[in-house]
Amino acid sequence: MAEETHIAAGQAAAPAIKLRHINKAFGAVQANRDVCLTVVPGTIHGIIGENGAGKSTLMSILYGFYEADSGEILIGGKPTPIRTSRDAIDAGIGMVHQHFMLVDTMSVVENIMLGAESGAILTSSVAKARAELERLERDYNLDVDPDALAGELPVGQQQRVEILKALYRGADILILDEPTGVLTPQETDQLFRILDSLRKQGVTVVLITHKLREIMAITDHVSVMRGGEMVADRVTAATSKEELAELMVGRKVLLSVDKQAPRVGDTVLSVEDLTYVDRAGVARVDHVSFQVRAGEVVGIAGVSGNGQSELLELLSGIRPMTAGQVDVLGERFSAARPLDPAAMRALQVAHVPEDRLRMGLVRTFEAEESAILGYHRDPAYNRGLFMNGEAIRSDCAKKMADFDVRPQAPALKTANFSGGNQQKIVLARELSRGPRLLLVGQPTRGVDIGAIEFIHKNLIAMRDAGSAVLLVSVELEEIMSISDRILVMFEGRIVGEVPAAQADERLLGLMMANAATEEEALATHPGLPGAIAVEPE
Amino acid sequence: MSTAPVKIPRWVDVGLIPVINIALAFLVSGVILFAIDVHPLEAVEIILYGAFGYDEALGYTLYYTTNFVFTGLAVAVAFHASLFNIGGEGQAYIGGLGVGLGILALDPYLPFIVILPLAILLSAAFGAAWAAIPAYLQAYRGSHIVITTIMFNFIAAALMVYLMVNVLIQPGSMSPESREFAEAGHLPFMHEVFGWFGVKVTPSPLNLSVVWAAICCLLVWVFIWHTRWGYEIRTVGANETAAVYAGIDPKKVIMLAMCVSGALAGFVGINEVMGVHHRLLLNFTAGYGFTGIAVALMGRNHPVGIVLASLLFGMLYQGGAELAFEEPKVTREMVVTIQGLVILFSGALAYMMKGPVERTYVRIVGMTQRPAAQEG
Amino acid sequence: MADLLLNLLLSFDATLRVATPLVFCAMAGLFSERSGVIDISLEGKMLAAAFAAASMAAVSGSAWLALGTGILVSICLALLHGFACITHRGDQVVSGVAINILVSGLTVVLGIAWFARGGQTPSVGPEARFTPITLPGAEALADVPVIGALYSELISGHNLLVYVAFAMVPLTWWVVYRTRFGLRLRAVGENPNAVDTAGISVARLRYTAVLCDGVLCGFAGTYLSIAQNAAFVREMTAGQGYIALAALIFGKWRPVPAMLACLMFGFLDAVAIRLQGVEVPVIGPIPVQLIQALPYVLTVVLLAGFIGRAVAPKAIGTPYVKER
Amino acid sequence: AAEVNPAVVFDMGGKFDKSFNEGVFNGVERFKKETGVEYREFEVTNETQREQALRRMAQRGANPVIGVGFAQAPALEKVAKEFPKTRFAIIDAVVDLPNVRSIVFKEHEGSFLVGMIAALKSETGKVGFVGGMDIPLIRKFACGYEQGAKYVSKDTEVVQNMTGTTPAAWNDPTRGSELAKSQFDRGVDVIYAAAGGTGVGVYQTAEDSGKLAIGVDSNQNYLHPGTMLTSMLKRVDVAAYKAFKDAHDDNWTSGIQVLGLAQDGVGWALDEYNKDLITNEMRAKVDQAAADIVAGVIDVHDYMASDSCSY
Ligand SMILES: Nc1ncnc2c1ncn2[C@@H]1O[C@H](COP(=O)(O)OP(=O)(O)OP(=O)(O)O)[C@@H](O)[C@H]1O
Ligand SMILES: Nc1ncnc2c1ncn2[C@@H]1O[C@H](COP(=O)(O)OP(=O)(O)OP(=O)(O)O)[C@@H](O)[C@H]1O
Ligand SMILES: [Mg+2]
Ligand SMILES: [Mg+2]
Repeated sequence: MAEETHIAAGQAAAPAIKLRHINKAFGAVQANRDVCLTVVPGTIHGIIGENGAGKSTLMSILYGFYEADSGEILIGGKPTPIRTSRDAIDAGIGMVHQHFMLVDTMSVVENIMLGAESGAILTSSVAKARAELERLERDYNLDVDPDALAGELPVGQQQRVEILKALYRGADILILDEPTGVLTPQETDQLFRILDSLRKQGVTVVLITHKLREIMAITDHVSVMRGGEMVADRVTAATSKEELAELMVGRKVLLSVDKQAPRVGDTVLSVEDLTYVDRAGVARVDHVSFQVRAGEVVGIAGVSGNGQSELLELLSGIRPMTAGQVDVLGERFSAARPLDPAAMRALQVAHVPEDRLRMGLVRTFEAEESAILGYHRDPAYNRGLFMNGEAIRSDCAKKMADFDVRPQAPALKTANFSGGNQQKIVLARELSRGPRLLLVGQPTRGVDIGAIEFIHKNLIAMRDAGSAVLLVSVELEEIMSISDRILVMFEGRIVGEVPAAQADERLLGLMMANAATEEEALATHPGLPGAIAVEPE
Repeated sequence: MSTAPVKIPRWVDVGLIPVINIALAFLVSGVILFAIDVHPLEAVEIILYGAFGYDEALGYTLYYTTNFVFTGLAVAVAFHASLFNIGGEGQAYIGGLGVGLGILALDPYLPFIVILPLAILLSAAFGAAWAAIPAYLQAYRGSHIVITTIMFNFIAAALMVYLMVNVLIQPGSMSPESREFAEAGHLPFMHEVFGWFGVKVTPSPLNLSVVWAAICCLLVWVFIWHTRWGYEIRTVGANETAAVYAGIDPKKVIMLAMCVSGALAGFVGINEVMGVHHRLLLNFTAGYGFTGIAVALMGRNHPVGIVLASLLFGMLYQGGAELAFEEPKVTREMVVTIQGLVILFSGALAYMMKGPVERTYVRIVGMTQRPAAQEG
Repeated sequence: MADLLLNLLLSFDATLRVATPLVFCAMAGLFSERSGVIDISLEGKMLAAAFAAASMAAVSGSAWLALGTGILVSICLALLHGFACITHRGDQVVSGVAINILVSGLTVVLGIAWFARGGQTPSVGPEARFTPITLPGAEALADVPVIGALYSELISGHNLLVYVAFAMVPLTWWVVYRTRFGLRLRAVGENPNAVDTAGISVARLRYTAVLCDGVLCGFAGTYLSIAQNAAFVREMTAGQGYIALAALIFGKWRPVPAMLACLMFGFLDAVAIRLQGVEVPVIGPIPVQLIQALPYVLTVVLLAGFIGRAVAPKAIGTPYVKER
Repeated sequence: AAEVNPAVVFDMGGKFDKSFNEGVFNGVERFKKETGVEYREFEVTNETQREQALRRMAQRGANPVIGVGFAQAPALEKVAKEFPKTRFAIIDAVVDLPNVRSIVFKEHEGSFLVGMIAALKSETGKVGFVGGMDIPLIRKFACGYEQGAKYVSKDTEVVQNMTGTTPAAWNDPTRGSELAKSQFDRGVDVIYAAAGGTGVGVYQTAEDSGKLAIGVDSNQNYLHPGTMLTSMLKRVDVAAYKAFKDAHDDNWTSGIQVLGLAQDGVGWALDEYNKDLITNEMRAKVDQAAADIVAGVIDVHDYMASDSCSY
């Protein structure tokens, strides 16, 4: 590991973290192979790598969640054996896991106190925790309502709670595993502002992400993993997205999508005054009207929580609409004649749900079973009363080959594929039958850039093949690069439409924040957006 | 999931470890037996011989096994929809009622060939109906299936006592039993069946329903893993949100799963009422419904596992009875105790020996690397 | 009319007696299940404790020693349950079933071996039992119209364990919602990963939970054999463990609602007992079986009618596994 | 004495059921003590084992074989046909075969007498009955008891309760105690329990609340001296003893034996434990009634005769 030394060179202070020759195998899978890593105190250190490269595993080892088979961990120069999370916490390490470690049914304060209570009886601890919370919120402008139930907070807020948890335990090393995967640009900006102030206060941050622009925007150093090994360390300033991408995937990657002008056909989906009022009586989707025509991609931008998710679920028939009407391929649906998922599939409407683990897959099923979810009644998979095992397997194998799912094992448990590959399974299922209308939510969430490139290509291919595509994503970059038209949602209403050609992040950002004037817009958007806005490729 | 460098052959998991567990159970039981100076090894021998040693013994063992297969399958099917059906006892009871009423009404007029399918249908229908109410309440009113099924066990018992004592009892009879069925209402015993083919077998309560149990195992296996309905049941069980996304109506699936479950439990009635007693009577379920829970879970909710677990319990019931018979010092409660220990070691503590055994196996094979962590 | 009122009052009185073991068990189950460990072995632990207490009372003649023994034995079984489900990730339901069966056999075997009365223990005198205690001023107030009657008939005149049982409810509430242990208990039942990553041992926490479970079941059993009765009779729990479990679910795993559910079961039972043999004007005598089924039918109706969906602790029933 | 190899098959309640199984157990134990002849025994745990156990006994050359309880009648009939050489005895039921001795009791007569005693002792004019399960046998007890109570005075009130609907009803002292309490609350001051182990709770509660209780089947007066008013004796012990003894002494007779007051098959217990509770005129009245019953002057209606307790 030549790079290792070249980073350490010049730094007087002992490295905050030093990992020496870490090995970790899960049965046959060598998740980490002889990994070395040096993190300079008070810096933000990025780690990138394909899905399944071993990033989460490495961090789990550092946090004592897994135990390394061999290797050594030094914290602040001292050899520190870390067997349990307790050891890690004592060593001043805090971690924000990819899938949050919060107790949904408990309040924010309770979540933060958990494991760090000051006494056997809570009342005192609560008081102390509140005080401490206020301080932290002041110092790092991390504000959350201490009495809200963790489960009812939006993801961005939940993540802050996780960070607060770490800080509350006096962590001076903070690990974040794919923190931005679930965040909106706005939330990302805020997160980065927080990380920035943490860095200023001397906290060391390790940041795992699939998004190179974030690496470029915020990190000081970056390490690249591939196939369980550490393949490169770079000083961020001295590298480029392209180089990193290549190091990561091991080949050249196109970071931008090239596509011809759409050949638009007739209207496939037409929505009129679609309204959904939730139990609390709030109109989550509020008199929404729009059309999607064959051969075009319509993107829906918006800060998450402004009704896009609900909109998709309404159109796919998962949620019952409250009012309005929807025409899909000549069929008319309304509150009186509600849509239902089965019927929509019959109409060749495909749906890639936002949350693959919650909705798109059954983690305990074999991949091939997950790969027919929703189409299990299809004659192709059935022989009279029985399901046709061979057909299902061969069909799944084909899909895996087409969408380059790794490992290519139809019989493997769904849970044992990395999130990125799980996502590919869902896409393969929904795309490969050439639907007339495709509803897509967050198609590239938590997916590595190699896969992103691939997925985008496929979406464009669908559109060119004459499907109508409705794309919901919080990734403005994604929206802008794939869509032909962009609708912006705010508080359940569609507040504007922009042809993709004229769209840019700032304009969309303003509309998403529903900012009336430039000034107000800037107020909601200061600081970093410029910095992380797409550099012209 | 993750594969170990040293592949642990299946026979270790499915063969060796269970045997070791049962051995442990008998070891502990042995201590108790020893305390009341019964020779442990002889006891084990009596149990094994008494359960499998000769055709009659085997007959009784399989007869019990039949009941456990039915109730075990019942619990398992519900479990695949993540429903905990504790109501097997009541469903079996009512299923038996269905058989009884049907035969009492029809046996003067119809031949066996007609009555048999009707009886099977009735037991299924009654059992399913008794499960359908809790299912409906769970699906549409959100009342917890565990409570309702417990309650329905009690209600079933009350209903049966009422009917037997006030309605179905033969006038002037001391015991609350219906009249004996006519020949047409008897399910042939296996010894009779063998008799037809000129094979001489000692009589035992084992009857044709054991065949039906075998068929049910096959049907359940196909139903759960090879039909779209089974697929839907498993989907709802594993991830309800995903089920909704897939256009599956969890409510309907709950009803389906519970009705199938209840029907299977109801078949106990075929074995007991039509197969053995040839009359309707009280308490013929004798706790088979409850034991079915342990059977299903020990059999990992898979027909093959359930058959094995049922055989184990069948052995304990029949062999245990023989032990109590042969050894005056061994009371029936002693037998119950031994049963408890076996369930404890081969069920609850099933994984206890897995680690050590696999490690030693690996050592024997001569590899030093630790095998994979087992699945939870 | 007046005697109807008295009858009702007396049913309430009976309700308390019948509900007491249910309350103990429901609280016991609450600790275990809130930590994510299903406990259908309430029945078995209660039965074992009943036997142990009765035996100890018979030989030592001390109610307190008996209580201690009952609790001790119940704890041992609780630890066995923990050993199977927590340490060895065994199936929690199977383990529960095993314990229930084991105990129903073993109590009789030992009973016969020790007392040679077919599994029954010698019945013990008042000195070795928890006998009713009249609260101060009960007599004095007895003839004050309403309150007096209520106080002397209903509140006063129960044995100590009844009062303990109902004191356990606020105590449980306080422990679960107001202490560090309670916080961690609620957390581990919902999301053990969160607890683990917070540097707390999931196993230790769950063991503590089943321990509390054991203690409370010990009380329940002791109450059965030497407070409510004066001897142990085989299978004397007669399914109350399961009823308590139902009450716990009915109360959505929360102390006070669970207690109310227990009281409801107790009350329906008491009423059913008093309704036996009464004649309804038109219909005439109601079949006794109908009355006996009444509590269960009513429970189902109530459950379907008024109680919303009960959501179990998320992690319940799943052993905590993490690759190392 | 003839070479005998006696055996007994107890029913589900088990030989310690505080009821007729236990009675039989006591009887055969007495036989063992007196003759020194060992006997085989088995306690059935489910419906199917009855036949299995009886047959197994016969196969092992046991003779005579006692089957306890009406529930064993069908099984015993079957097995007795298979083994015509083996002598069988069945208690509480009639199996009409040349090699079977059927022993049935006039429980209603014994219950009649204890019903009288209860009514005579009661100050409130209300007496209680707690049965195990609502089955004909128990109704037979209840019916006789009621007649006895009413015989003392037309307007004696008889409160009846049944414990449950599952076999657990025979072993539920807690419920027994609650039933007793509820009856005492209703003014009852003497309770007759025919409920096996459940009775334990009834008696205990009677003692705790200073009321009276009446035992059943075997003499249970000793359990709670001063509380146990008396016990309705059903001499299954004698019947079982005689069955073995007759075989042993070579004077076995098959056929139906109906044991009532006349044959001392049923009766009521008077011993040092309850003599203080039974006054002389009570005793006189009861003995008179007993005599009348034997003489046929009083006809005690048998529930089984009409499947109802209307007399
Ligand atoms: N618990 C586990 N059991 C078995 N194998 C595992 C486990 N966790 C990780 N692995 C293996 O280790 C490899 C690395 O996993 P890891 O989660 O570190 O990847 P990653 O870099 O986080 O991927 P992603 O970018 O999708 O998060 C995976 O490909 C997987 O095969
Ligand atoms: N129980 C398990 N058994 C085997 N492998 C597992 C298990 N759990 C996770 N893995 C492996 O761990 C790796 C990461 O799993 P995880 O679900 O964290 O992926 P992910 O981090 O969500 O991926 P992404 O970063 O694309 O979202 C996967 O490659 C998967 O194969
Ligand atoms: Mg990861
Ligand atoms: Mg990941």
